Amino acid sequence: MPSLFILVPLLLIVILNLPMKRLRGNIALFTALVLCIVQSLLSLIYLLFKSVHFDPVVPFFTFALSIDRLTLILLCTIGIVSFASLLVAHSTIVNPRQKFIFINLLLIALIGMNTIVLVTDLFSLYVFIEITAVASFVLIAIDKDLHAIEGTFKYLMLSSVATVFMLSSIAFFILVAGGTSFSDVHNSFSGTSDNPFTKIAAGLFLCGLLIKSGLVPFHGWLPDAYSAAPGPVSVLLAGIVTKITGIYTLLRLSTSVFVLNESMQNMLMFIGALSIVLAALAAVTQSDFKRMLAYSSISQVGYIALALGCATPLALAGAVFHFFNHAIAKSLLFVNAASLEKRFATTDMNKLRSFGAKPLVTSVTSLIGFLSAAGMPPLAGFWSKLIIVIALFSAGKTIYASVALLATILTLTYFLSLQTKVFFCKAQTVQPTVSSLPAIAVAEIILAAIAVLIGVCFPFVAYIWFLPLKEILH
Amino acid sequence: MIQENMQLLWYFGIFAILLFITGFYCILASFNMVRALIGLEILIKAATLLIILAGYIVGKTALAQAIVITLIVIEIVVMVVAGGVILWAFRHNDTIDPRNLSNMKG
Amino acid sequence: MIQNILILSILLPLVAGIAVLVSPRKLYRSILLVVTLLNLGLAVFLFRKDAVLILPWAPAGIDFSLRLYHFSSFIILAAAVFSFLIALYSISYLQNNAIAKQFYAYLLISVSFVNGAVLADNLVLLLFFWEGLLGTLFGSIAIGGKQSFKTATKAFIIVGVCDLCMMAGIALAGHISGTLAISKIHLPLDFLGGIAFILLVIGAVSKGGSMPFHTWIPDAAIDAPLPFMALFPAAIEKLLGIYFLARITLDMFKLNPESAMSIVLMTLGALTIVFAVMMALVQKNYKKMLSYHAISQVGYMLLGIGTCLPAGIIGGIFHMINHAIYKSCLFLTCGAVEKQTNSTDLEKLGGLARIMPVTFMCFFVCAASISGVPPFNGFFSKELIYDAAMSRGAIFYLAAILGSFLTAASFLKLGHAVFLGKPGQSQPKVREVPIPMLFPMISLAAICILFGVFKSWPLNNLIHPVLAGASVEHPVGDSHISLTLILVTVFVLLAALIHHIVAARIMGGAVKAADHIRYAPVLSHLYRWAEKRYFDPYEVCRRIMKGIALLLWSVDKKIDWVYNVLMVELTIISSKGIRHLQAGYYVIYIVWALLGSFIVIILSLR
Amino acid sequence: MIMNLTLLVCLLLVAIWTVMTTRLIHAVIGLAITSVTLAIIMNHLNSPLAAVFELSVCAGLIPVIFITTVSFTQRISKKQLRVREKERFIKFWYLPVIIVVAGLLLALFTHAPQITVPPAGAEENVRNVLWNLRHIDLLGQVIVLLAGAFGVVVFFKESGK
Repeated sequence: MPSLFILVPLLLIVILNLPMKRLRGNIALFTALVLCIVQSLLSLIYLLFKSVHFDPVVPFFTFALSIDRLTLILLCTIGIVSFASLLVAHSTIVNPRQKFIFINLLLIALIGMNTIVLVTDLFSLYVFIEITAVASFVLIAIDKDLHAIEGTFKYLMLSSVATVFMLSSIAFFILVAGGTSFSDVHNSFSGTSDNPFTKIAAGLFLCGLLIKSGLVPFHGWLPDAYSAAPGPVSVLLAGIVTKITGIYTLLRLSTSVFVLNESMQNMLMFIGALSIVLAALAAVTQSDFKRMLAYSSISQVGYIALALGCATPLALAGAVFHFFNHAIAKSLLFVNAASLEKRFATTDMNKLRSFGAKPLVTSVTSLIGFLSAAGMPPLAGFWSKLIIVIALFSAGKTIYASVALLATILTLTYFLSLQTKVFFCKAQTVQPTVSSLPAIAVAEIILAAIAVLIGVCFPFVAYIWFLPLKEILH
Repeated sequence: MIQENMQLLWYFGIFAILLFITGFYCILASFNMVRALIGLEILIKAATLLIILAGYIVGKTALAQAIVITLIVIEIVVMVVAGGVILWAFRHNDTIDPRNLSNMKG
Repeated sequence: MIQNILILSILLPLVAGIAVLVSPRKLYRSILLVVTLLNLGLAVFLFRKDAVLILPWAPAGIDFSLRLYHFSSFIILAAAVFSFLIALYSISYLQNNAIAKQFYAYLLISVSFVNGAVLADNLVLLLFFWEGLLGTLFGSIAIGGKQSFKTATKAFIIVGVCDLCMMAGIALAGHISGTLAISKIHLPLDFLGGIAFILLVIGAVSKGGSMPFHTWIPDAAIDAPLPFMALFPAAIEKLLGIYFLARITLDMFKLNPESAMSIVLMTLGALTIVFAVMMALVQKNYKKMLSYHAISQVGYMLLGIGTCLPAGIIGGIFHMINHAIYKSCLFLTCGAVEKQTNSTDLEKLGGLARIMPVTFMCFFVCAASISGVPPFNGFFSKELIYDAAMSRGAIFYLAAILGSFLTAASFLKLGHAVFLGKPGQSQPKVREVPIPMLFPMISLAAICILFGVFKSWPLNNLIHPVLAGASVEHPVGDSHISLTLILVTVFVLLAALIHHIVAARIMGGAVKAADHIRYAPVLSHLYRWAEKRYFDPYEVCRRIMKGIALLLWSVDKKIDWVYNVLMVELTIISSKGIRHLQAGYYVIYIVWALLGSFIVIILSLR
Repeated sequence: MIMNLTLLVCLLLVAIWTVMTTRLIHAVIGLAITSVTLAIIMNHLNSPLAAVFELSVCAGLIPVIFITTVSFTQRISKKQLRVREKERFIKFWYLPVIIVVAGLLLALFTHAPQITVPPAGAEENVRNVLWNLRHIDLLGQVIVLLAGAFGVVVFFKESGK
């Protein structure tokens, strides 16, 4: 059953690429959209009614996959963000051929992410991280303009360095564990706890993942890649791809596979705090919409890393919750950016300011997204940040908790400057009022509604979804 | 681990590290994108060497070979994509010097 | 039944007051009259009845509890009488005046709050009504004129600060005694109890208008509508303040003549008498002079109650009611004069006795009464206080008799200047005021005479029952007063008369009769300082506050600079620095990543 | 052991030459030789199948990709390019030769370890591992090739703007 999350999109790709012209138009988009919705709804239903047995259909397709609450939440998130990205692509990519390639690559990335979430083997994890990465390389460069190529090249180089780290780590794990499955690796930690190879292996893999998640000393590629990517791709990339390939894998490995020593945990927390502060500072004076969002993304991922380093059950639950909220809020903001980019052909905030009136839906949902990302009650982002800060306080990490709290001021600063520059401005010349593109408006409204709903129904969401994760993650 | 394997690990480890250094040197010091890719290749070679060695020492050569085969397939796809990127960088900039590919700053 | 009437006596004026605010133009006068009359009826009905009403209101012992007993019924009656008479007066006085509607509303609401405050048997409930009165006080002053808002603010701040002290005192008293019911609190005057006592007394005497919480009253006299002065500082506030003071000293704290608090109260009283009357003496404005006298007379009450002797307490409370009567009446005559001549400046007035004989007669009676001329009511209450003061210490007696001398002198000056002598340059077409204004004056003046001549009735029926349950065992009779003191008083009054005649002759006019005191060697400086308001704690505090505010502002500017400039600049500089590091060349990023990885791997080995 | 050491030294030297050489083509060739050396070492370490893969793909395909890239990115006119296209086959005639020679060498070396380790078992094992235990990796290979195909479509088939 979990293999369906891999096989169905693959089947869809194969069907779409059959030599029939008819399949390449709106049918491709429509089926991909349906696939994303089905994936989110299916995982949501499993999450709510958990008495489901996963029976293999064909023996060959019994992959070593595992499915649990965390996995389902992530599958749901992947579906939602991919859905939004597809809707944006429908509005912004004009060339039908390019749109078709986009859909195929998105489905490949979707398979890659689904498998990353489900897989139970370190090397398979690597394989699918690479698949997702390759798909996103091509996606970023799909327009092949100069900036996109530059962003792709930087991402590719850093990502390959990360790959090398991961491969070396896998070599060490073969040496010490005799295999690469999660259980073997985990046993190697419990057996010989002071084996230096094990520690080096864990450290190397973490380095790779830190590069992939773009935390501060490893983040160089991220702003370029995010801001150079075309609208729908930046939604996908910022919303989910780097989150899954980087920080989710970090979360899954550091909690249930690797056994990190205390200095590693402190290091994670330090890197998290560093990312929060430095990225927020760098975002303050940005003049490019998407670049500011990219730095904001680094800053928010820092919160997750901080919670990971804290590693108390509450902090981990908060990390997952923040992961979800951040994916939604950041996709929403990037959808807004794509909408403006399509409408005004620029993402420079000073230029956007001179255009005056912005589409109403975009303005309102942007406000919701930024308030959620900055952590304003009662929106979703507030609760997850609150959980993380509370967890840090109760774990005695007062300094990190204060950093996390104080950085919210910086977050508010740059988001407010963004809002005032882009949305709360008067036209210098008289402009007709503009309305949103319908598909983008749908995506914006859905994402904003999720952010608001999660925030308002926080107790339900927290107790049904996120706090039970405490048991899974330890 | 028996003594002989330990010795093997040491030799191979030293050479792998030297290869890593060579590869990173290539990436960092060359003003040519193709050379950067070559450096990357050398790095991956070193990693492959380590994987095969680990499989050999543990006695799981089959696993190591399976991994290396998959690895090579991925490697070549990445290189194809990278080649495409370099090609387009050349079309835009008329050069493959990566220093010209640093327009996005800040 | 009685309980319902208790509630009614609070609710009726309150509802009527709100109704006045929204009622049409023709209706609100009748509402005012009818309701104050009804209130008077209720007060008469409640007079000398006992009742207790306890309704649960808020947690932590804060109940809506009312207690009617002789003292409170007496105060309610007095307040009802004054409110009715002044309502009647103000209908005529404020005819065709835009502020009338608001004033009537405030008057009615004040009556409600006064009833509530007097009846309240819970300190928090008391405070609730007390603060409500502060609100109506503010409103009543604020509607006066251009300057009045400033004055209203001043009154609000002074009384408000004192009420804050009282609030603290209530909290402390409640904390010490464990209950908030006034009738159940009996506290010793130890350290904490002493603090609570002082705080509560501050609240009470500030309501009464004693020094040093008095300074808003002369200002309000100029700015506020006159019926307000006749009702609030002259009557209701005295009633309430002294009522509460008596409750504090008699019920809540068993104040002994030996305790230091007694001395404190007496000293405060004596100082108030002397200084306020000194200020009154040199005033050249009818209203202002009256307002200073209103302060001065509080001193007598404080002195009387502070002696802790039966005679003193009875004298104090008797003086309270007497003072309310004649001071109200005096303000009303002032209002009558102002209404007819449009002036209260003594230098512009004169010879009004022939034109306004009824007003003059009322003024004469009340002035005699306030000066302590036998056989008016003021004489007897003052004699009781003199007697008690004498037995506590000659210095207090001397202060009181000096006050009496100066009071007499200043009223001689006032009467001479306004009603006798040559007619001033004010309008010739002056007539007597209409009957609705005359009636309150005549009734109050009549009460002055009646309380003087038949002093045993008020003493036995109004005052003595107050002490029935209190610590004073032997209530004094009306024959208690010693002959010597009476003689001294009479002598002093005669001296004042002679002094006035001589001084007026020498200085050349009634108005200037007190100028030799004003320009006496040491006193002239004091007076000048007083005129510059160096002795006004409000003004002094305001100046100090201004200095502090300037200081704080300059500090605040520095802090603002830190936040607005330094922090922003630091953020921007660090932001630009970080962005500068993001140089665009991918090799730099790889170097960062490698350095980071190196550290991570080193750490992983630990 | 000495054999291994010699091979390792060769590997490192070739790699260093690859990095240090000034001509790009030489570097690509050096990379191919590195791969060949690595394949030999793999073969020595009982991994013949992986060695074959390494030899065919890394020593064969990747230099082709690089050379294609290099040739595309020379600053030359289309006429010159056409000349170069012709010349290239002549210039790089040794590449297939190297591959053939390497294959021969591999054939030689694949027999030698078979004596120490049962070859059939090893090969059977790899197939078993790859098809029965790690078939998700196979799936991954398929998908990554698919992604690469789309990459080729994007980068090489379309002319862009």
